[in-house]
Amino acid sequence: MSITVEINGEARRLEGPLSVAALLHLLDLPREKVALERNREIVPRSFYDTVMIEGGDRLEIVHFIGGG
Amino acid sequence: MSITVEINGEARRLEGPLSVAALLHLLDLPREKVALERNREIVPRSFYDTVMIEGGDRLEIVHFIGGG
Amino acid sequence: MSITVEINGEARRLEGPLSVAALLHLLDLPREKVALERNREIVPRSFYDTVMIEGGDRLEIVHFIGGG
Amino acid sequence: MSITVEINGEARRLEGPLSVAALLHLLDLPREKVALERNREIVPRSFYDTVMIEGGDRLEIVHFIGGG
Amino acid sequence: MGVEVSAVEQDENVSHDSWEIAGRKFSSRLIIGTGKYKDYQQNADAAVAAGAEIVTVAVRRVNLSDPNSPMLIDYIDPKKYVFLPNTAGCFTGEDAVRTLRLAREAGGWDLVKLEVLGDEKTLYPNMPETLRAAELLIKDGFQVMVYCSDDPIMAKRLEEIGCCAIMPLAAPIGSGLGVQNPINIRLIIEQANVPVLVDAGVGTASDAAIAMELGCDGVLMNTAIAEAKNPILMAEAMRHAVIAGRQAYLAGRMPKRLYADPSSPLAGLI
Amino acid sequence: MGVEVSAVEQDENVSHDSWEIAGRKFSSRLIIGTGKYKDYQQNADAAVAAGAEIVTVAVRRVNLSDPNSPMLIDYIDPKKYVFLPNTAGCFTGEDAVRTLRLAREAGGWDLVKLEVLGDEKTLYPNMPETLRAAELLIKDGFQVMVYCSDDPIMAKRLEEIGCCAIMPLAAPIGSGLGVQNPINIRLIIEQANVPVLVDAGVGTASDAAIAMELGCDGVLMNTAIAEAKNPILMAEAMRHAVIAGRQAYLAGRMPKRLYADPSSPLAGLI
Amino acid sequence: MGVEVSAVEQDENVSHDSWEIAGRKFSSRLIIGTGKYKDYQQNADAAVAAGAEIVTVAVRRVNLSDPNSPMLIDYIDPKKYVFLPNTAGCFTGEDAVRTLRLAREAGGWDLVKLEVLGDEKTLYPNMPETLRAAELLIKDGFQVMVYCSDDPIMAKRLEEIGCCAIMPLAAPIGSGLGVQNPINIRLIIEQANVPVLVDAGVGTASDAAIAMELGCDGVLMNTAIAEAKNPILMAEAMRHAVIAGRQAYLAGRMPKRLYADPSSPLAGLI
Amino acid sequence: MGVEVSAVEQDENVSHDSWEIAGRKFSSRLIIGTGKYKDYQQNADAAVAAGAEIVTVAVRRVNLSDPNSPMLIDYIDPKKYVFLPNTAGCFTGEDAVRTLRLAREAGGWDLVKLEVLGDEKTLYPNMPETLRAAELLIKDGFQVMVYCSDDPIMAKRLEEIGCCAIMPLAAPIGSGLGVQNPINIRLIIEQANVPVLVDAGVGTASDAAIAMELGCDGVLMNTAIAEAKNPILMAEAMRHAVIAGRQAYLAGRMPKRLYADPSSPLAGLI
Repeated sequence: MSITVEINGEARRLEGPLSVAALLHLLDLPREKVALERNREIVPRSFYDTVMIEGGDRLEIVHFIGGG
Repeated sequence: MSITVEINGEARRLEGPLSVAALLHLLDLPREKVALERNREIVPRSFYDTVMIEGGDRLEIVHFIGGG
Repeated sequence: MSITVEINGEARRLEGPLSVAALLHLLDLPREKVALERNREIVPRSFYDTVMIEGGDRLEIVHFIGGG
Repeated sequence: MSITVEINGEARRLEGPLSVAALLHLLDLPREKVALERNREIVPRSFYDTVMIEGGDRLEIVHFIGGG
Repeated sequence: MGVEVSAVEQDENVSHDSWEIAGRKFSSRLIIGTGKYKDYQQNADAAVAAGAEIVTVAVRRVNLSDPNSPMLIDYIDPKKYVFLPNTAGCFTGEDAVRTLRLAREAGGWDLVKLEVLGDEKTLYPNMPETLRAAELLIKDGFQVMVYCSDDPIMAKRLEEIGCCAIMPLAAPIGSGLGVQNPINIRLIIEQANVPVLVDAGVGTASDAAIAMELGCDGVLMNTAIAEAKNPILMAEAMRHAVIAGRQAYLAGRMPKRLYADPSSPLAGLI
Repeated sequence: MGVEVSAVEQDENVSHDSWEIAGRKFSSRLIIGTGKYKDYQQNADAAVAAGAEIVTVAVRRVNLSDPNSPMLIDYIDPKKYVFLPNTAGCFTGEDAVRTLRLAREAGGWDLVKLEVLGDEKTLYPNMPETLRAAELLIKDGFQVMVYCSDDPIMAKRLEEIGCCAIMPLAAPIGSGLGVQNPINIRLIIEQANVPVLVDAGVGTASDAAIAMELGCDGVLMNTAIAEAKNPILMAEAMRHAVIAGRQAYLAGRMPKRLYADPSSPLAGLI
Repeated sequence: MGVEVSAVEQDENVSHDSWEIAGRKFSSRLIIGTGKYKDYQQNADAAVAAGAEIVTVAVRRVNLSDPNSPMLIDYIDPKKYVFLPNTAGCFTGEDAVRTLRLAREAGGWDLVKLEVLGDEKTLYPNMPETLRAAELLIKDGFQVMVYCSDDPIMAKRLEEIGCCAIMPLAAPIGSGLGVQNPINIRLIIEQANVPVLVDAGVGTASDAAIAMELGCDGVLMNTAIAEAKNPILMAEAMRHAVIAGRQAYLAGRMPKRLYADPSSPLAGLI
Repeated sequence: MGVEVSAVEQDENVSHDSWEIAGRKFSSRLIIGTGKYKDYQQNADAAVAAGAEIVTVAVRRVNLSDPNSPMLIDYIDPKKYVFLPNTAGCFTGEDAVRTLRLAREAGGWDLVKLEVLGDEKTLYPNMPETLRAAELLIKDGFQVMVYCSDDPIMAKRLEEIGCCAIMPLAAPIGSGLGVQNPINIRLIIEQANVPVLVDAGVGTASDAAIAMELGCDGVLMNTAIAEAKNPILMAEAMRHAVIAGRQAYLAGRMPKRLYADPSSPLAGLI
């Protein structure tokens, strides 16, 4: 069953259901190097396997970059 | 009948009843050069003759002085 | 008889004999607004009529201009 | 035979004849740490043994001290 | 202004170089304080020498024990000078509002100088409290000229809430150190749509000229004049300095060069 | 000056604040150059706006090909202004002496400005050559105002050999950078028994005020006025700036403080 | 420190001159940013040359289109350097809090640099909003190092609400103009009971030394290193400059004199 | 230098950044005086802390009444440090030459520092006399490092007659005021083909860094170290400051900007 979510401001179709961990794997993002916000709520890294992405979710995935 | 009021922070005995105008006259203060506050309320100059001082009144009488 | 002189660095043929005064007149220069040097010697204004220009003379004629 | 010389501006009686080397020894000054001028002429260190002090000599004996 | 104008016309232009605050027009850009003078007579003489049209005044309790002691307004005529009541000494918005309401009653003027201090060592303004006090005063119908830090962001806020003049400090009050941060003053001027006056910190004539060359609409000072050895002469110096700085700003200064450039032509040398 | 004098008397005092050079008295302390202006008319207007009494002029060959081209003295009247012939462009004492002898013949004045340059990039003076030229000129009967470096030792030498005014540079000619080394200018002023004028380097009004506040007797400038966007207005700015700096110097500035000092009394607060 | 100590002992003292922030001890007083470098390798080399122990980092969205693009932490090891997440680009307290919560999750650190901007032209802080954001963050358990204006009154407020370091700007971010208002920086340092670091505006080595000579506990810079022609060498220059300024502050500079004072004794001249 | 070099290579480069004077190579660019210290031991410790390779020394009469009083060379070893005899206290060329001939005999070195003073209040050099003395010394086979004013024209002359190093003053000897006229120092450096060292006037670390950032080859100081509360620590501060200024000069500083420029990217904000 496919769902639509918004990631970093862009809409995306995904094959659900899938966990945050699965999403990061899908996106090829190393879980230990990013932080993720789901519908304005931070998802602690320890919950990546259990928290499931749902249709309509608005996700922010960030990391550290160079800055002053 | 004598009353006690506080003027500019100092207690004073006065022979009442008397108006603001009378008080200023008593204090030898030119009414057009000062402003007066009675119990935290400004008394407009036009009311000096009608507003009566009462026992326990707290009065502030100010004027302009040099300042930066 | 014509002579050659140098005025302000440029060679000039003149019909001589002529005085400094005559030269200034010829050049259309107001005598009271300039100063003149003949062969490195200043010619005082009072001598303009009597001092004669000779062939080979090197003359400098200057005036005041704007300067800081 | 005693002679009088001036050393660094002060008059001194000495038992002559004596060499520069002898004088420095007498003054308890290490020859390798000073320079000496005799009557406005520098005496090279190598001549200390041969150059003799004479009456009336004016000597300057200097060394290095702290300075900016 | 075209560069063809003759000196005479020029003087015209300059004599016409006025500024407005709260609907009033002024030709003098020098506002002076009235504190620290030997006496009110010297103060009045200084005001004349400075060519001032506005003077700041403080509001204080009358001296009951000696009601006949000399009064400021007997020396400096409120009909000749615009009195600008300040809130010097106030540390809260409430104190400031209360003080200025009394001032309005005493003088009948609604043009005031707001000054809410942050501490006694620096006499720097408490900016959040200043902002709050300004809002109270404006709601109460005052025209607020506001003493503030040289922080352009706060200056903008003060303008947005309706202050009629922004008066950043050049240096601590009474320090005489001159404009410490010309960059901030410049930024405040560039963004402002109301008059900007440098308030506090000027020490000598060139300090005032420098402030005006930055594009200020005016300068407010007290100690620099009152504590000069000869206050009257310094007042006159300040009058000239403010005019000089203003005219230099309007005239547009020459560019700076790292090397020399001759003033006399090199051609025609003998 | 006592501090009791009223503003009126004060103005008297100030209007009486004149200075002397070579036996002549002047009330204006601003000397302007006559180079770099759009035309002689603008130059003349600037002289009026500056209130100048002395102008520097250069000596150059007449233009033989066009003898009727406009002449400086048709716009700036030598009867109204003291012409101060300079030796701008001279690199040796001989050139300078020769140039000024011609100037003396042309104008009949023995008051001159000596300027012997060291190189074209800085237009700084060649001081040993300047010293030599000054000696030649003084022996020849000239009154020598001398453009020099800000080296107090050389300034002293120039005074000792008889120069009638010492004119150290504030910054490179035409640079507009202002007084670079106030310490040296101050040292030169402290030791001098003849007038000291800052010559060259002033860029805007405050620069002139700063020079005067150091105690200079006057300021000489050209580019700062001629290259302003509006030279006439800048000339007027400079007039005010020189007066402001002079008066501030005479008035005696307030001491600088590291902390604040209130202008309004703390007593009597409601 | 007694002046008898030998140079060797001295070095000891200096190597022991560390500072603390939020319970952590640091010997380097130079914090560097990680923006504007040619690449992360250059950035890492600069961090080594600077001897930095703390680096500021930004929090941004990952690049979904290219997940394998180089990542900062692959070049600068969070185990070797303390990462100081900042809120650069945030204009409200909410944005700042949200950004730093993500940073805390990503890195697990609660030591952060708060930066709430007032406008894009100056990048000056919005101080009231900064104050509000700091309160939110502190309530949420963060250790807040706060970028602020050089207003001592606001700096005091920030310390009172619990910020662990005060970081006033020296000049606009990326301007390289150096400390614009040493008086304010000095006042902030005098009153502070937490570390004070100058943040932003340093342009070259002497700027950093001047900041440290005022008594700062440290300096934070980015552009001065990243935009130097040779960033690695400039990083090393800054390391030395910060040490130099710190040691000069501790050593206690000589008094300034208006006149000369000989270094060599006058006695014993031949 | 390419910007690609890693920090390690960079250190190499820097450790190789040496300068030459009179055929000798030095890696330290800080020359220190040996006057005004509490005692020679402190002096020696300061030399170590400063990392100095050259020290200036004075030549004076031996103390006949106490020949065993401590001697400089018992504390600072002429085999470890290059002694640079100066002529401090000399007011004529003859005195200078006589003093340095004695120095040459005493130490056997022909590298000397010439200093011919103009007056005792400023301790500024008498430049014409300095020029004359330099010529005498060079004819006599000395290698002359010359203390001079910051007049670029005179500096050029000194180089032309063969001085091996130009040492303009930053400010009066012992004043601690720092570089007064960076423009002149810059002009002297731009035109010089021999080393230029700032001599005299440095007060604290940033002053030394500023001098080096102008492009000087080195700095000579005495009072700034000797009169610091902790001379040893200040000596170390100066070592770092000179390195910092030198590296910043080589690294090429960022351009100055009138407005802000963000260090963190604006893209990718959440």
